Amino acid sequence: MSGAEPKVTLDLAQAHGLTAEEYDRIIRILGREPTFTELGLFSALWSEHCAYKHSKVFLRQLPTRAPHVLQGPGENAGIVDLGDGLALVLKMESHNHPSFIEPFQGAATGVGGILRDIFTMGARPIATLDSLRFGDPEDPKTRYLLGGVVAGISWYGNCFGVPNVGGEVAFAPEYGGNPLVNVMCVGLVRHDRIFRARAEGPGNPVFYVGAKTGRDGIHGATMASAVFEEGAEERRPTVQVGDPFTEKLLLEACLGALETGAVVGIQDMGAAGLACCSSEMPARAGTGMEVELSRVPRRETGMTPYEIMLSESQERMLLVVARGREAEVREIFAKWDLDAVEIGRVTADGMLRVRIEGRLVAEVPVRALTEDAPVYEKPTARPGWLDALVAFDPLSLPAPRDYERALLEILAAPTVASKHWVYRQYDQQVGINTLVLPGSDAGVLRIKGTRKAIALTTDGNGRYVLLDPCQGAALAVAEAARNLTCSGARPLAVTDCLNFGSPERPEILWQFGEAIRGISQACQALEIPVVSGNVSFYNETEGRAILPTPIIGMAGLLEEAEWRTTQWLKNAGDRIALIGPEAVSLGGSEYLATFGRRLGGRLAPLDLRLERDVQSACRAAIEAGLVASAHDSAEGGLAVALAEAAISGPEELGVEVALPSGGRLDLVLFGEGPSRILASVPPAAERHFESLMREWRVPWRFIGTVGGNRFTLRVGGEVVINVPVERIAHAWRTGFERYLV
Amino acid sequence: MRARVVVRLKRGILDPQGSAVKRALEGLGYREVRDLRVGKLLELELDGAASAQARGRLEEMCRRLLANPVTEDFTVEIVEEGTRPNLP
Amino acid sequence: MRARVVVRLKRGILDPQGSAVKRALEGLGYREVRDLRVGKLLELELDGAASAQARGRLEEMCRRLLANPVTEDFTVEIVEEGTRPNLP
Amino acid sequence: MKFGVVIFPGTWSDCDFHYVIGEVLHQPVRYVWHRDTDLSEYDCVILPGGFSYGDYLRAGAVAGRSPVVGALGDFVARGGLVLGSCNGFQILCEATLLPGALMRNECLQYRCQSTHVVVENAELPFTRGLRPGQVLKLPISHGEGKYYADLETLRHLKARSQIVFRYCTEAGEVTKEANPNGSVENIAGVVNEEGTVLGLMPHPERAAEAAVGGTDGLLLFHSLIGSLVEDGSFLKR
Ligand SMILES: Nc1ncnc2c1ncn2[C@@H]1O[C@H](COP(=O)(O)OP(=O)(O)O)[C@@H](O)[C@H]1O
Ligand SMILES: [Mg+2]
Repeated sequence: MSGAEPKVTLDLAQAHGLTAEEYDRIIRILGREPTFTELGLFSALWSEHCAYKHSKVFLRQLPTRAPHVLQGPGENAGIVDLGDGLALVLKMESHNHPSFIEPFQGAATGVGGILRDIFTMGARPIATLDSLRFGDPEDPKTRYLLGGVVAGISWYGNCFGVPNVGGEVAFAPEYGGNPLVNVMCVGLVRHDRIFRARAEGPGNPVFYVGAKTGRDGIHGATMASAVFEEGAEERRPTVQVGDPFTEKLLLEACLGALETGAVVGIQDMGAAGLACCSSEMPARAGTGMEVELSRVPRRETGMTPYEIMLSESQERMLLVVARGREAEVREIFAKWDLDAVEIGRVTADGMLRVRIEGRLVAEVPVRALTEDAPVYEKPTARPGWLDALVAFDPLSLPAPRDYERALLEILAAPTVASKHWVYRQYDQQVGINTLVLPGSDAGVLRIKGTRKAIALTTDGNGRYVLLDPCQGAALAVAEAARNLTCSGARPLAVTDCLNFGSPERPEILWQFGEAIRGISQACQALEIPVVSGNVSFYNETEGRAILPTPIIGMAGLLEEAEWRTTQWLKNAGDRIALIGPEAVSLGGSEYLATFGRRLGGRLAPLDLRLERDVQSACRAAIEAGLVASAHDSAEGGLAVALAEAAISGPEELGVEVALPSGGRLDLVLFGEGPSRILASVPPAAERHFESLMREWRVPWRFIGTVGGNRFTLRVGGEVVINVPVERIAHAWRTGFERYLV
Repeated sequence: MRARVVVRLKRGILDPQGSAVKRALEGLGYREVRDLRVGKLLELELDGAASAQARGRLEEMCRRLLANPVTEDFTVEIVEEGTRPNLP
Repeated sequence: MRARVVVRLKRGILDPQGSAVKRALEGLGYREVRDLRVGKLLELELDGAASAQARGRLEEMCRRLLANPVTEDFTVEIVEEGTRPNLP
Repeated sequence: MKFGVVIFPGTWSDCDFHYVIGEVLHQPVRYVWHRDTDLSEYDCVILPGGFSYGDYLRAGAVAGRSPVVGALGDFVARGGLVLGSCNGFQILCEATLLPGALMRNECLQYRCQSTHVVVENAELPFTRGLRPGQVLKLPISHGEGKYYADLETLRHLKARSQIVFRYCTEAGEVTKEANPNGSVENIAGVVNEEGTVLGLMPHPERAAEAAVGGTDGLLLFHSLIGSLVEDGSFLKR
């Protein structure tokens, strides 16, 4: 069947990352040896990245249904109803490995990929968020990676024209050889304009649109599923280069084409490129597809069928068009100076047939590449080292002598300090919807033409997940929901990005399974469905895995945009309330990492029912207009949360706070625990606020007052911190940048 | 001593800037442009005289900083004092 | 026919990128760099043979698009078919 | 007053200008495609922000040679007004409809932030609703916004009051710290000799509603609309 292509052998299959069993299975499916092109198809589509072969059995546990879910997992992105005939499309993706190899282009093309996932659904992207993890900030390599990643995200998003409204940046030595670059995107679509990646209607023509195909990233999908070894930098020539300008044209042209009604199905050519599209689209529709590769627009000469099928050149899409309406689609792409070429058609027989110059080079059942890809239930094992790690008592370390200095240092720790250096490089306002810019608990965008707004956040804490994968992952869900709540929003849906080490190691797979269990529990308790997500395995270098890092992206709805609330204090004289339980711990805390340079201990307990009630109470107070600010207490504990509330707004405000004594001072000040919210309440609303909290039966108390220009904290009647606010503001503002000069 | 470093995108690597400029030239009526790629030219003034060692150090600078080995190739040219530069 | 266009910042115009690269080189220990400026190199593949007319058209392209006369100077070099390029 | 908002491939503030003019100011507004050259129906043409043609080569370079920009000279000669913001300013300079050039930010990074600008010339149709010395809070979002002009040109600009906005502190002081991109003499916006083509790096359309970025940007639009009503002769064609 094939021409001058290499003969396929077991060795060659193994070099493509397939196991001997998998290779046997291919031969059984085909009833013969695969051609070289077919081997490429199987190796790409059966890779971890595309087939989810190690994670599928776990992902089934996630709660994905709710009345407002219009599209759950299984498409390019999830969709939830916003009312008023509008829907929100959301999805998060990782680009960890490419960003390590080439931080600028790796991160940039990560943004490009997630944007396409959103606009293939027919939605216009309205916001992105980026969740980043890097190694030791003192390491020059970290500086290089961070600078490149942020510049890449900035370049692609700004040029394309989508605002960035949030994200996170955290540092831990475990990410040194494997940074994380997760980007979330949301888009807005009318219900009657939702599109899906299905190749319906045998006989319909298949169109290739967008940029030309080169040899970019031919081993990308396989690379993302391979552990890094020393010398990984050698793999560099596979790097993809982004072109946000072409992506912007592709957006306008695709949305224009979808508007005509002439398009039946659409999918972006992301990981595994044309191979992935030409098998997944017919598989979802129960059809088949034929493509003629000589028609594919190419920018390099001499490309083989294997290369054309597997190329990961960016800014390309595959469209299935209603027969007879080709001209309408062609005209729109011509207007935007883009290629739109008919390269094949939908068939009825469930086969993918690939030809070049009429010569058949691959003939495979589409189901074999997709639904029938291998799924593994591999062994899991709780790591033996975990007990000792959890048994560590942070209070066995000496307490600091000077708590003022301790606060200043922790505020200047790069994970806690202001990330202004990062997001001032991102456009945050294009579209003029951004009501709350980066720098508060969540980004908030209005929905024009309605009274509504949406709030968006990403959260995750690898330290917590290492110490207790189930609770740590549940905490990420709880914190994301709390961030939305503090902004005045009711959580609507989750998109996740699950970053772990190699699933072939039982203890990593155990972490993964536990994390899924935790996400499921929290999502069930808080009634938030998971509508899309992504798994990124093999995040390790030389056998050392990253901290297990499930990132939770969450979107919430504000029925009234006016409910939006920011984290910073507003008026002198307001009372400061702490809503939520007392229990905190230094286990896995920022304090322990900063001062003890340790990771260990036990997490404070998470009571999901209490979490739900605290959030409901907070939202009720916000919706009743009783609250001037609300802020989640997270990394760094109560002292840091108070400081952030005092200094992160346009105006610095002093506070006087008195806390009851509750064990060692460092525990009271810097201990971390779930379900805690700081709210500031104007005097006139005090009584109403009190009765509302009683109604919701949540633990709460007033702990202080806003005013003056000093940050004063008493514990058990004794003054433990008393510094001018501008000093803490300075530490927090300059903490991040000092690593970057 | 003066030196020039040319940094070019590797063959096969997408050059969106080059393609855009080519299209713009076409739009202005310059249809004779068959291909266009954009690179960087760094012109350096160095202490000391030209020498084999100087070239070695320049190449090292390129490998360590001036060129991105993932996407770019580089060439180093030393412009001897007093000679007419090769580059117009 | 092949041609090269070099676009440089005019003398006297500050080149922050050049200064940043120079500082970075110093940071890596290359203290011999006394001055560094960054320019653009456009490499074109043109239809037809080299001719006086081709040079004229290239200069026109520079004036009309490739260089900004407020901030930039340009030079055009034609690489005759078969000859060794001047630029390394 | 009828506005036209130009769309180049890669423009992204087009919808924002369209929204503010149509939905906030309730003025007639239409999109103008970059290949259109008939501008006769408009009183004011807006060149919005974005990355026209990816801003490859230089910001605004390719768009500066497009058909619609080629038609602006006539449009202005017949009494039309042109407002270029951000990429629009870059395009106007590239097209030599405005003097000077916009170069890469001195910090070599993109900047999206709030800035203050002080009004230097309040006699233009764009600014006649403002006071000289008035401070406006307007956001910027650009990577190539450093205004450059040689000494001769600067002298010229000053002699004819063509410098319209300078970056300043909240209190109106023109300081180095208040300059977000290294622009010469903190210049944020300039106008042509006739006072009919204005370019500025800030985004007035992002400061047109209290909920998003304040309302100082609106003052520019009000000036424009007001100047047509009070002084039709200025725009008479
Ligand atoms: N962790 C997860 N949770 C929920 N859904 C997931 C998860 N990982 C993947 N999915 C879903 O599986 C489908 C395939 O995902 P993926 O292969 O990442 O898509 P893409 O082709 O865009 O890379 C998507 O619909 C995605 O939403
Ligand atoms: Mg994926």
